Amino acid sequence: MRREVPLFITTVAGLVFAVSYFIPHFPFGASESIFGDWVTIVQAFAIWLGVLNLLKVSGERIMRRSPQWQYSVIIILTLLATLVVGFSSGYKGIYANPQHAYSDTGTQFDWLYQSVYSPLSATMFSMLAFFVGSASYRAFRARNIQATMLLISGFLVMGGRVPLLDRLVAPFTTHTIFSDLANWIMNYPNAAGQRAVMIGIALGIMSSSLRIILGIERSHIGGGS
Amino acid sequence: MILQKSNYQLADFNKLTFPILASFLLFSSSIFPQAPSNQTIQTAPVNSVTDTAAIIPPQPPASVIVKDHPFDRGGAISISWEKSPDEVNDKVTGYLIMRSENQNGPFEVVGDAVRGSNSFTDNQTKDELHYFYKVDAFIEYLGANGEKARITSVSLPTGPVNSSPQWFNADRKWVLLFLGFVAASIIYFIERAKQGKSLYVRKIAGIDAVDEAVGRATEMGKKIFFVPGIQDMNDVQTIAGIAILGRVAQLAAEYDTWLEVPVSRSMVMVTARESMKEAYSKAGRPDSFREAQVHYLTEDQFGYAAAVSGMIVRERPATVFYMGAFFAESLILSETGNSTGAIQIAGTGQQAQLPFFVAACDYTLIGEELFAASAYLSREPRQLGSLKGQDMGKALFLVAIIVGVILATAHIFDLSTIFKVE
Amino acid sequence: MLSTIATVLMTLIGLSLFYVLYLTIKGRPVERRMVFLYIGLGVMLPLMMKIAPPLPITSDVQKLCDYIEKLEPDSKVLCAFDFDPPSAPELQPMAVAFVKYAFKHNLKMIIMGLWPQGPQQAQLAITTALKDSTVASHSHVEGVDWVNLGFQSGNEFVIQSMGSTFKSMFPRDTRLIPYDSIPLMKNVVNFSNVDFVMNFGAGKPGTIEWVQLGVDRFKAKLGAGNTAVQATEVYPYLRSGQLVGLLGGMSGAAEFEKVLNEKGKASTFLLAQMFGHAMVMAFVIIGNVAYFVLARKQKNSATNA
Amino acid sequence: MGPIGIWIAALLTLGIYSFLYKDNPVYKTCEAIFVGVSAGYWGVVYYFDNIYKKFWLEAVVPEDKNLMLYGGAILGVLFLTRLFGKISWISRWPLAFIVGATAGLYMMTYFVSNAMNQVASTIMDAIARGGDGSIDWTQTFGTFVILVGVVTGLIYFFFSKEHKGAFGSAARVGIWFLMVTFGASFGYTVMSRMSLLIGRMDFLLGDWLRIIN
Repeated sequence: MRREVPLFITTVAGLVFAVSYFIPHFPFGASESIFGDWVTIVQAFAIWLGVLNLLKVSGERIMRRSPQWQYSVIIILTLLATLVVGFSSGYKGIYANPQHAYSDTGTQFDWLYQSVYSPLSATMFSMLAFFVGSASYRAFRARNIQATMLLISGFLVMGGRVPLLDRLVAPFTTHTIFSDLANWIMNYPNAAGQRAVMIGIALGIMSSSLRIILGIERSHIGGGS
Repeated sequence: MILQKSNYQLADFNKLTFPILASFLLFSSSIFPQAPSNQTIQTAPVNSVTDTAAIIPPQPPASVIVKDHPFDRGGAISISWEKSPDEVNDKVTGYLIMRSENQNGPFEVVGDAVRGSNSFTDNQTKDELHYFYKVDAFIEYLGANGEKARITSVSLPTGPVNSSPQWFNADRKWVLLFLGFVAASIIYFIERAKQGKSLYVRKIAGIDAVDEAVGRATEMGKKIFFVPGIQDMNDVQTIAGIAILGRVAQLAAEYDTWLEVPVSRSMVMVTARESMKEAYSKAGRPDSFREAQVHYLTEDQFGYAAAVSGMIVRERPATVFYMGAFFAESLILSETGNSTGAIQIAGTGQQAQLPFFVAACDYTLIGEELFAASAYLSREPRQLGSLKGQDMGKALFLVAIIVGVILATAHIFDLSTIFKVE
Repeated sequence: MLSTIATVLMTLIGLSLFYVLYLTIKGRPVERRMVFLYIGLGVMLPLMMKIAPPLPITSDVQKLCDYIEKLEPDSKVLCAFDFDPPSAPELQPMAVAFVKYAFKHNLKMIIMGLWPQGPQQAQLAITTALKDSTVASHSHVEGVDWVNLGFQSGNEFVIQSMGSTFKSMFPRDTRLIPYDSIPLMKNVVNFSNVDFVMNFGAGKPGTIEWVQLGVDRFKAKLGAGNTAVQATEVYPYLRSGQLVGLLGGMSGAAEFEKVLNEKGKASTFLLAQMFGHAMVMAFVIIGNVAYFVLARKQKNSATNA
Repeated sequence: MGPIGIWIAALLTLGIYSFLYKDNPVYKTCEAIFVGVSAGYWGVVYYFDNIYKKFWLEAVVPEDKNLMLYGGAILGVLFLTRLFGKISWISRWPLAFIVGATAGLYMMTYFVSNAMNQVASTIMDAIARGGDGSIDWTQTFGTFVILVGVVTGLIYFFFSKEHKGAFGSAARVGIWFLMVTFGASFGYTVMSRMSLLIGRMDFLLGDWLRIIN
């Protein structure tokens, strides 16, 4: 039961989506639609699993007084606060006349989104700009021919995609040579390289999907070969 | 305005500086003329008319064709037409598509199409019913009271037609053929590998360097770090990373060099310990393995990066491996390793991180090379067989491209029509 | 005033980079935090200068604009907002420019998102666009001129299911109005009933998934605005015609604003973007010059010894 | 979002940036808030846009219920067994469903869009001609670059044959193309990262400090 059922489910779900690509007729086309509906609902529950799991893990950390458990308290409090604000905004909207969305401009949930969630997530990722800067100073070296080619191409694209290198040569020529060059790199050598990588990856994904559908690959259901 | 004034001063200042500094000074507005903005805004072309009698209905579209929408699960009919001759003199705003079960009506509107279009798909049909369709051109105008009004053409119904499902999508026969070929080769090679037939895998530069890197750590009497990425065991890259860890661990055990594996997932910790224990046994030193060599830090991305960088700075390992799924932390880690002078060998399938690894590490396994290396080292039939099967796919595509280009250049046959799927 | 100060400071910072080069060659590289400071200031000061550098229009952007400009009034455009606040500096200006253009030219927008934050970013873009005086002069009605169908979970499976009916994935809009009661959605069943699909994508799911399913399976016409990171991977689709055009990153957004004549944030950010690039390039040069000088010194001392 | 919202946003922004100086409790606090709020945010959005709108209002409330949706809901609930140690193995069923469906869909989408259609658009007349039939050299060169890049790139990723002789030279050209490609990604990634920073700086200087407008 523990192994056979999930294996069977995997194969059926996989076959429906693969076969209905070729056979639109009932029952394949129809089951594809039903399975599509299911996927969206299951994924929503998966997110909720994540939310509940975060609560569980943080709770355990506090109970065990693990190192830095105080931050787990903050996680739980802010999580619950967000849920409360979100649900109150949502149900207020549902019973309002006319109805409005939980995320409409002016709701408390939108306020939370704009003044807490947005700045935190945006700032978190914007730190990468600093790290790129320091890595370019301390780590990116033309240590071999490959790295050299990479840096040169990166240089031309970085300087050509914004009017930076073109401005430097502006006193000598009116042509936007570097912009054109960057554009050419993107559209020809880059597109060619990406395409080669893309075809390789496509075959890789195709082969691992095939193994999963045929039950040769079973790591997702907790078993090797 | 303040802005313009300050830029004026700047332009004079410009002349006094070194040419090298131009990069920072060339940005004054005297060099950058502001883009002119003179485009006028178009509004929707609604003819404003006060005398409705002056409007003549447009001519209806010619030769309306209705047929079952091909290769679908039923429930759809395609309608196509030739554009109304009045489109050229701007007398058509759009088309209305109308449907009835009787030739004589009544017809109900099932869709509309904008000017310039010549087809529509009615996706709301029942397969068991027969339908008649009319396509009317219409012109929209503003009436005397400012309300939008329409005048439609008068056209004849076409039909009957009914929708039906199909058993095979013939547009996709070539996909079936090529997919079948690649799938069959994968299965064939997996079976061969299972039977113990040896399958050749070419040398991979980064893997050849592993011995050298481990040897160097031994000579220097320093540690080796192995970072298996920040994803869990459900990511194939992590699995490949752990396979390579096995090889590194075996060498480290043979040379008796301390190998340390900081991880960010508990599942990865368990698997890495298993794999290392096995490797140490293979090297004939099962007692040398300590569980503390693999330790869990944190699941948090930047927290993990900060902790590993701290370890690298403090302990100054001779060699650092990065094998698995990496995201933004790749930068922080490889930069730190580089600053301590460690030999760095990386491998990942995350395309966005590859440039940083190539620029900052000594060897990088690029995308598929990571999986190939893992298959090569583990000799696992599933991995080896798939690798071979995929190579067959690549060979097929390579031949197709070369032959196709030759045929196309000689104007003999356009092979791309076979590969193009719409 | 502010602009002058910023320019002078920027010049000094540019000069001080030579000192950094000197220190690095001497084998005393500056600390990470100094580099952080350089990057921070290098981006901050140009924001105060308010100069819009001239920008040549690339073919990728032009192609998209040509296509959009050919869309007839009343065309139905499916707008997929697949991004979140971190990508907003690049994608929000594109979205705002597009929404303004659509309002002014009477294109009907069907908005949806495969990322939970997408529809909320769309709402922000609509609010910004409606503040524009020209947009406000036309009257725009939600449900008739645009509709926000909201977010649906399931990543690419949502596109796959939308291939048969949009309604199955979006039974109601964000205000809970049933699909069939929305005037704009009347007779819109699936991709065959929309004229164009515009995707603003920051990753997965995003443009790649829209090409794989929307275009290759359901024959939609697709245009895309991408973060720069994402854009490089999308170029093969552009070449093969699976995409009608592409806006890549901040410069793509600035070009888009310029061609559609909807001046917005991206144009004002361009100068900061240039200096940001200049900083990174300067640091790569410094690092590498020092690397080669030091390597030669070591080699010399080795031969001398 | 009002002045209070702007101040909160600004303080959180600076709190995160304090990591650049060094790891510290303020950063860790902001990070914990981020983790908590984003989990809550996702929970709310998935509840209203999916569970409420797609399931509750379609399968529970109306007269003509869409009974098929219960299948998905049951699988979804089974997912939650993961939280309870003893029966957590049942959560493999919905997981198996998702993995299988994804495999089925990906097998087709990637093979068609990323392999076959890319091969199709690489196959073309190597000599590009202008409207008047004369050879367009720029375009022909571009076509040539694409062709060589794709072919040699594929050869580099071919693992069944040793990189020797002509095959080896082709693979070397392939790696050059890959390096130019990665260089382009490098440049574009830097562009993206800088944009993120510009966005935050614009917020701090514009919305918060009002130095720029």
